[in-house]
Amino acid sequence: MEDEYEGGVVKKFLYVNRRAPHGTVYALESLETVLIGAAFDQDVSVLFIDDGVFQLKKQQQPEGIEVKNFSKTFRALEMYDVEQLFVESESLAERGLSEDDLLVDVELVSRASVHELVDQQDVILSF
Amino acid sequence: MEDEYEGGVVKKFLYVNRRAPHGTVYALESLETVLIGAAFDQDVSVLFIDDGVFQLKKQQQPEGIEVKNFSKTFRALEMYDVEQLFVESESLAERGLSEDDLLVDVELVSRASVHELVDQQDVILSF
Amino acid sequence: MATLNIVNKSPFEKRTLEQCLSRIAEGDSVLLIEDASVVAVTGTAYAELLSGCAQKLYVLSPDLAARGLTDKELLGTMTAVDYPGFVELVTEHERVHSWL
Amino acid sequence: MATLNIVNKSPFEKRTLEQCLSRIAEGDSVLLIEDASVVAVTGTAYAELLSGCAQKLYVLSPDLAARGLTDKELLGTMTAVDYPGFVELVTEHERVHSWL
Amino acid sequence: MKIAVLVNEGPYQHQASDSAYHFVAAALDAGHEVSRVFFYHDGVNNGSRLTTPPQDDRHIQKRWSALAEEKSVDLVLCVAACQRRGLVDEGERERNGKDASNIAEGFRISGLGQLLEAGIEADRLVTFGD
Amino acid sequence: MKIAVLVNEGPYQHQASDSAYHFVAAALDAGHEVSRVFFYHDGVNNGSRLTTPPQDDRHIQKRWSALAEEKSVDLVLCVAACQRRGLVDEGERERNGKDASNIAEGFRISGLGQLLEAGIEADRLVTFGD
Repeated sequence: MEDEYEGGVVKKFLYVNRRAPHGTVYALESLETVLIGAAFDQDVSVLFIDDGVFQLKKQQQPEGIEVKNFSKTFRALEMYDVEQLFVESESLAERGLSEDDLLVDVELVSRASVHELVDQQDVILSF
Repeated sequence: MEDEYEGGVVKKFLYVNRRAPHGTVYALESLETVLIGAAFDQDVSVLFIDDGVFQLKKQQQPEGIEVKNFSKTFRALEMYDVEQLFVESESLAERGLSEDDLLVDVELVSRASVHELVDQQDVILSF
Repeated sequence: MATLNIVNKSPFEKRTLEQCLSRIAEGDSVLLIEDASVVAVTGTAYAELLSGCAQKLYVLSPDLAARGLTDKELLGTMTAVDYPGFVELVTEHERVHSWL
Repeated sequence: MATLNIVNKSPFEKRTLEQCLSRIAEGDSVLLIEDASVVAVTGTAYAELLSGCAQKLYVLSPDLAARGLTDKELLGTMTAVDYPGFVELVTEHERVHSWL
Repeated sequence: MKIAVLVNEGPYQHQASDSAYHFVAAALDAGHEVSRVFFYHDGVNNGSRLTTPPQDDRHIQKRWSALAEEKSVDLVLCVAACQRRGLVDEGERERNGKDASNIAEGFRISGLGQLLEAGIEADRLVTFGD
Repeated sequence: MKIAVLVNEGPYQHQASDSAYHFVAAALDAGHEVSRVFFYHDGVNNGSRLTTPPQDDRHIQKRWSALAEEKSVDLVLCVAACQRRGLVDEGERERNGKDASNIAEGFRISGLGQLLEAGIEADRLVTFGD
């Protein structure tokens, strides 16, 4: 298995998602990296800010543009032991969204506290 | 000569430049298209708005990032009968620039009048 | 002499939408596609700006649906079109200006 | 625990710079590279925002020079670095956050 | 009506290439002539026959090639952009001394003049990019 | 110090790939170890040997390949991104039944695990993109 890691080091990884899904490939690739990263037994958090919150929006129907509805995969993250999904409240509010609009349970964080999450990390992956 | 056009039709072409040079390839490619387009004997105007005004900034020194200083080519546009260079005043002012900062003589236009220029065109090429 | 202006980026990410609106003619139209579609609905920080526009506003509905938003939530000033409608808009206007 | 935040887009084009500044810690640093370098100088619409920052601000000077701007016009709160200086910033901070 | 299309981005990274395809397909369905699709900048990457997208994903290059074959749409890749990005047909392969080509069926490589000609001859030019 | 670099954009279109190169060169000059450069998304387009940029322009692929040869920098292209964009080595050519390969000297194709491993093993990860 090329995608496993036996080094024994555990680092804190933060995935930062700032873009709407489908307009660019980054949302899809971020999810892909999180899933593959699960085999590495690292301490993973995923943060959704700015247009990244649209990635978690319920009822995405991308059939009309002929792309995969990968948003359902967010529901599977729990099985991969990725349970730390953070969403910024202000980003939701600016877009007219609330927690009820999201596909999965998340932890809400305020804009002012985002840096506290970042300060704990070893590696930041931007998508 | 593949790059000549014998159809006899003359259309009004507007090139719209909205990005700073060097961060992306668009500024270079816009200039390239204008130069090649000169052989087609069309009625060409070039508009610089938003960060596009930086394309005309004097004293660009891109040697440190190992890219060509194509800004000098703007001075050659006159020889190609491309004399209608329009720059939006507000875009200059927001960036702390004035006409003296520019490599070539241009015609200043106001933001409110940009649409008058656009309204005259047949084809708009965005860079 | 009207122009069809196309904006494809979310105004939360890029300033393109405002940069477009500040320069176009009153009789022009604006079509929101791709990530720009996210502000076609009510309740966003751009609802007021878009509700006060003199121009005709359109959104590409397959792009809206892809992002989990529906035609039912559209701003009162916004008309949803599908790809055939997009083609019609192109033919009905004198020229197309893509704000990239 | 400080973070080096890198911004590479002009705030006239994308909102990244403000989105970064609204979320980072006081002890953090921000490095402007590529098209973001255009606001490192005096006289722009972003001079006030950047002059009032608690964070340490840096600009990559080869990117500044490429755009016809010079170190002499820098904002008082801005420090110019070359590529070796960029590398030093990376090593001196705990982590790097590229705001893409 | 005669419509020309300009595509500035490659496949999969940005939606631009998808949007352009769906627009072209709809224009053809409505009975319009799509006189040319010009691929510029990273847009030339649409024309590589070496892509193998996941089986459950759309095959962007094949979709374009099918339009060329079935609807005779002229798919033109900008030669200078191809040279910078490594899109090569047999002629370019020989001229530049390369050991392989990678251009797909239905695409051809030509100069920027083809974009200007398309702008002159078509009734509308629609651009898709980033 | 051990530094890993992530490149998300292809050559010439965006400055990201140039910035990454100059950063890596400066880090090596300063005596740091650049353990890996991982090319993701359109970044994989940096690894095509079929590019022929104008003679007075920088040759981005050759610059990277020289770093691999002279400084032993590990240049890794993401396999899934390569498949979507048509970057092919001999193994991928056979596996996917393609008739040509186009990967340049000094680059290798591997999985996303190589990015995560780089993040774990390096002291810093620096990302360049759009």
